Amino acid sequence: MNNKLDLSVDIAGVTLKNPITTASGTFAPREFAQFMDLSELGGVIVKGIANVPWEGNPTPRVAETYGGMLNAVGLQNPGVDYFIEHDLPYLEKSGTKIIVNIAGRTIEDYCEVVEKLADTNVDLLELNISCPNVKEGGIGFGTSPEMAAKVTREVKAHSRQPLIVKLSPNVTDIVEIAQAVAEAGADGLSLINTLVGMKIDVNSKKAVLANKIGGFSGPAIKPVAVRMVYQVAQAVDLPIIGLGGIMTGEDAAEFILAGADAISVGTASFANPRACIDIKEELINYMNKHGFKTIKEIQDAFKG
Amino acid sequence: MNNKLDLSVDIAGVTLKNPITTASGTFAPREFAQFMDLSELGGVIVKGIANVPWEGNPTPRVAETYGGMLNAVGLQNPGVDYFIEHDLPYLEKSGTKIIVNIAGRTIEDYCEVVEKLADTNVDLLELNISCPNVKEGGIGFGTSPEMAAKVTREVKAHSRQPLIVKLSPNVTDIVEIAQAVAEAGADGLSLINTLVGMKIDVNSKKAVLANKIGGFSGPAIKPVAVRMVYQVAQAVDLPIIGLGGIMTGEDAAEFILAGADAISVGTASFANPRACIDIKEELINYMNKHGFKTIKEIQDAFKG
Amino acid sequence: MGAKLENGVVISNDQIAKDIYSMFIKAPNIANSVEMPGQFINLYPKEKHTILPRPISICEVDSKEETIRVVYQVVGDGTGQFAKLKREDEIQVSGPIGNGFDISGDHREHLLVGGGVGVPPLLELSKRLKGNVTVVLGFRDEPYLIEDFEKYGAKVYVATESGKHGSKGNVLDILKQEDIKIDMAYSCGPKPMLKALNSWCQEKDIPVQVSLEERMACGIGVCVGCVCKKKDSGNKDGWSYKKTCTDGPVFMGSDVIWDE
Amino acid sequence: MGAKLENGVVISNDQIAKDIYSMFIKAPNIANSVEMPGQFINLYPKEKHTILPRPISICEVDSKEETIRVVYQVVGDGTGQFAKLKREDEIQVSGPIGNGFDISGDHREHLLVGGGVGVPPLLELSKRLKGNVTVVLGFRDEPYLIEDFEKYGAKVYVATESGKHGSKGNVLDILKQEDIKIDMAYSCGPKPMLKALNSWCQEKDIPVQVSLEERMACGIGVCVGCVCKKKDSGNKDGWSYKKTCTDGPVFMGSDVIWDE
Ligand SMILES: Cc1cc2nc3c(=O)[nH]c(=O)nc-3n(C[C@H](O)[C@H](O)[C@H](O)COP(=O)(O)OP(=O)(O)OC[C@H]3O[C@@H](n4cnc5c(N)ncnc54)[C@H](O)[C@@H]3O)c2cc1C
Ligand SMILES: Cc1cc2nc3c(=O)[nH]c(=O)nc-3n(C[C@H](O)[C@H](O)[C@H](O)COP(=O)(O)OP(=O)(O)OC[C@H]3O[C@@H](n4cnc5c(N)ncnc54)[C@H](O)[C@@H]3O)c2cc1C
Ligand SMILES: Cc1cc2nc3c(=O)[nH]c(=O)nc-3n(C[C@H](O)[C@H](O)[C@H](O)COP(=O)(O)O)c2cc1C
Ligand SMILES: Cc1cc2nc3c(=O)[nH]c(=O)nc-3n(C[C@H](O)[C@H](O)[C@H](O)COP(=O)(O)O)c2cc1C
Ligand code: FES
Ligand code: FES
Repeated sequence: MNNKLDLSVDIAGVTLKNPITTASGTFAPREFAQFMDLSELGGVIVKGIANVPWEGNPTPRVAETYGGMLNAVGLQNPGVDYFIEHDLPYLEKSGTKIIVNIAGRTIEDYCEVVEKLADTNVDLLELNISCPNVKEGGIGFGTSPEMAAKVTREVKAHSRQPLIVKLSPNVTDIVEIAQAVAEAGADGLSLINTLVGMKIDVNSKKAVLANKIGGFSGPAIKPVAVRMVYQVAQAVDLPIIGLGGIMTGEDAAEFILAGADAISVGTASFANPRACIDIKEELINYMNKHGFKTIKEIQDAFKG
Repeated sequence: MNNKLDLSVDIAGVTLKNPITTASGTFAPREFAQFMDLSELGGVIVKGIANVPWEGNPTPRVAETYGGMLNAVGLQNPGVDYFIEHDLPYLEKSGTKIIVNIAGRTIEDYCEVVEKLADTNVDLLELNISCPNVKEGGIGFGTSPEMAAKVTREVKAHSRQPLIVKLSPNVTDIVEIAQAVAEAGADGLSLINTLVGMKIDVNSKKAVLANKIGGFSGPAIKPVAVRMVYQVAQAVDLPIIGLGGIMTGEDAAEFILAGADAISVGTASFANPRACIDIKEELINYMNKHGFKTIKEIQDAFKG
Repeated sequence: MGAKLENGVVISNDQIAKDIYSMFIKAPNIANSVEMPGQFINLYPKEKHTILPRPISICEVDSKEETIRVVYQVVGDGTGQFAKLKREDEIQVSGPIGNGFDISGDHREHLLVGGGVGVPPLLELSKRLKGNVTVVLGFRDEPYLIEDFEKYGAKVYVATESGKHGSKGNVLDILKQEDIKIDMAYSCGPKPMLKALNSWCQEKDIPVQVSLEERMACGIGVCVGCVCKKKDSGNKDGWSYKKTCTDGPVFMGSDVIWDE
Repeated sequence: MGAKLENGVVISNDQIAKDIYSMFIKAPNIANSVEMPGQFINLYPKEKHTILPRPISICEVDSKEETIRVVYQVVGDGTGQFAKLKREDEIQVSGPIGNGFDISGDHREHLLVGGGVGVPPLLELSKRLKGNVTVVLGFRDEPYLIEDFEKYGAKVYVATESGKHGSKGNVLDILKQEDIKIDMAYSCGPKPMLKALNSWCQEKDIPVQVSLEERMACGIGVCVGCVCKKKDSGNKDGWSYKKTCTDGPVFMGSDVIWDE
């Protein structure tokens, strides 16, 4: 590591020592501690946590596609109480910032989670508004500007920590959603969550996923993610965590050039359990090669 | 080729000898005739034609991404009069069905094109509603159910040939758009057009495309396309031409299982100029291996 | 001890039956960390359009040579890439993963039942077991690894669906015909086989350990993609989802919810 | 004659300078169809995540051996894959593509100006030209193909930016210093070089043919991705878009709109 570089970034008042975070649902601290020192990360974003345990979907839950993957895990999680009791103490010792991704089927669900987290050492909250919402008939909160604003406003009113809202890319106009969420008081944005995809096994003639359709992630989707980060960064003045298909340090730099302040590594951690560390080192190499001293300098170097 | 197979499909009353068509903008008959016999194709869908010549966008217009590509050609085309005079006579001798993809910036533009085509031997029309529409301030016709229905209804009223409407995937709810278009009188649907993507060159720190954002196609996007074909086929009773990332005969079979009646080969023709023919042969092999005699049998074999 | 990630070096990679390859990989950290037979490794395909690791059972481990042996069938893109690897090529590997077969008990009469690509992990198991080992293996057409089992002193029965080798039929047919003494059964193979064996063992009151297979993404206990239903007080229906990769792949047959 | 598509077979593939490779490909149909120097071929990368062909100029064609020679620089993923090709490997090729240099006139004093990876197509050109051939080549650091040009009787000047070889500076510096007789100039290289050369030639009233480069998708005249602006009555501003791949890559310098 180069001493002259300052990799730190500020996200809604919280300083991450570097811009590398772990995308929700693709990183489990204990498991990855087998392969890396967690304190090397800018922050750990844990998998979506709800107010009560969720069982998730039947199997098969995952499938590979050309340069990507599908998942229909269905947000299986042990609930916030279990998280606070079993996972948080481990994370507190890991020497990195703790960002909790929050799942919910109703606004009340979300609020219950953030209230329980208010008294903890969690640094940032990431609100996943791609969840199916039961009250409005299954339409994701993230697909209408009104719903997205409403859930943001209410959750913000109940939370102590800064609130990042993670947007769904499966919308006609991402900027409209981002603006609605910003006006409703979000302290930052994460984008993008998974696209929606499907794969059919031509031999068995069945959908590969038990749930038929699922979230589509990985390097295949990167151009959509870069485009959305760029469009939103032009229009909204909030810190952005960019993600979607980042596999290398140059991919990370591409998101920062597009306007991201930090990035998350998702599917890449399945392709290579040390991906976060490799990406950090490659980003440092990129910065040295191009004479960048800070992450902000990369961002400002974008020529359009 | 196996004599016992019947590859023919019916699209809105027009019989294609096989389900393989060429995606608009990715196939030029004279150029591909260097590599194949055009009469082997089910149909040729020509690149988007407008009422007057369009100049298109500045360069760079194309870029490669991980398993895909971006284009911002900007629908450069020589206009319908030139098409009828110079390209149509060639196509009429090619021994395959002629499908004309129609571009327009206003509803009047579209109507002018289909009126001029009414007296020709063109077999089918494919309406591209992803074009930016100038009258409503640049928003694509294809992103709102009302606009999509309106343009469909009016163009249908002016056209002699059956009208396939090609949908944009960059929408929150593809089914809603498909239903609106169906109710407005479309005779069939093509899906999907390109996603919207962006790529930044981390060395030059500039967007690779002069237009910055562009249409994203190729195998990377296939899971989104299969999902949309599946969702629309469940909800709408119209013939579907499925496309988006088809590279092999098994990919073609996957779209047919999802509900497509025919398929188009797009970016694959750049990766391999004989892709259409190879895909046809692989589809035949697939049918023989699984004992399918007709395309309908593949479709009916889908187990969900 | 935990899983390791390392660049393994291919020592050999030979075809041993139709579409079946046997590969020895030098991977010292992983070879030295294997704790139980029935654990597996993840092999990472090199071509960039394939992004997920492929889980493959450890067939044998040689701690002196620091090698892992895997025996795998070419079924798709990833295993197709593995088949092209040559001596001295590198391949990324993580492992060892999972809870393997429990051999800590004092059983003496062991029955090992394998089907298809479920056969390989039973080889390391048969090496480590103390007592009498009977191995019943089912294949579609062409058997493999038979001599390897015999080399380590196991009595081997073979069934093939086609009847080309061994007796025609499946492993259950053999179990019903032969009179094998069994204190503990161990099995790996297709789910229908495991299910039938589990029922048979239940009738005879024989404990059976089964190694399950599920579609995996991470292969290291992170994505919760690979779950299976295990009986416990986890929910009102008396089961909870367990990760096949790290909670399994081996479970007691009596703990598994089979009804799917 | 039209373009062909075939599986070429690599005859040799050798590094000839830093990051520069010279590859001979046996491709009979294509080799026998080359009509003009300055045409190019499309090489299709094998790894599946790279889906577009890479346009590479024909450096030499040997119709007896039925081979095409290409000289290419490794700059990214596709050319990186080409560099790994070995004798007897197959690679898909389409070509020959495009309008090359016009050598049908009766000019006797030829000036060929090349920069970087624009140098290779000038070699076949220099072989085919009748009369006196002067070649002025510019490189960043390390020249290549010099002996090849000399072998065919050309007088060669070399400039490098670093000054390590030849004279320090660029090709224009050489043109201004030396007194070269010229009836027709031909050039391939970076756009700023072509533009400067075009201006210089215009001043001296020398006709110049330039080979342009643009990002391509199909490489065969289909996608309209690769256009450049050519003067004509096509639109009100007096130009129209032409396809660099099949209308070009060679145009008369005086026909090109340079202002970008
Ligand atoms: C714990 C475990 C141990 C295994 N041990 C062996 C072994 O020793 N020998 C052997 O030949 N095979 C074994 N398998 C099966 C092996 O993992 C698959 O055959 C292999 O992943 C297929 O990859 P592919 O790319 O060739 O096939 P593709 O069909 O192209 O794979 C596409 C995707 O599906 C997954 N997939 C495909 N088939 C299976 C399957 N049967 N199980 C799980 N995932 C699958 C792949 O991992 C990949 O992500 C094991 C599976 C598990 C879960
Ligand atoms: C008509 C023509 C002739 C050429 N002849 C030669 C030659 O003889 N020798 C040689 O070394 N190079 C030549 N080039 C440039 C060569 O095509 C690129 O260097 C090559 O495509 C880079 O591919 P890559 O995958 O290594 O780079 P990447 O940057 O990974 O390529 C990504 C994409 O951009 C395209 N691309 C990148 N650089 C260029 C470029 N400079 N021009 C056009 N497309 C580009 C690629 O084709 C690919 O689609 C020629 C280009 C053209 C248009
Ligand atoms: C297996 C899996 C589980 C995921 N779970 C969550 C989740 O719980 N909450 C969430 O907001 N996003 C979740 N995601 C989405 C990722 O955090 C990320 O937004 C997406 O995968 C795109 O990034 P990538 O291409 O780098 O993976 C999940 C993704 C995967 C692959
Ligand atoms: C270079 C290029 C030009 C295109 N032009 C058109 C067009 O004129 N009209 C249209 O409806 N679609 C156009 N498309 C979209 C394709 O027809 C197709 O819908 C899309 O590329 C997805 O298919 P694919 O992944 O197989 O390429 C174009 C695509 C490309 C790559
Ligand atoms: S495969 Fe990811 S948790 Fe088991
Ligand atoms: S590269 Fe496609 S037309 Fe020239």
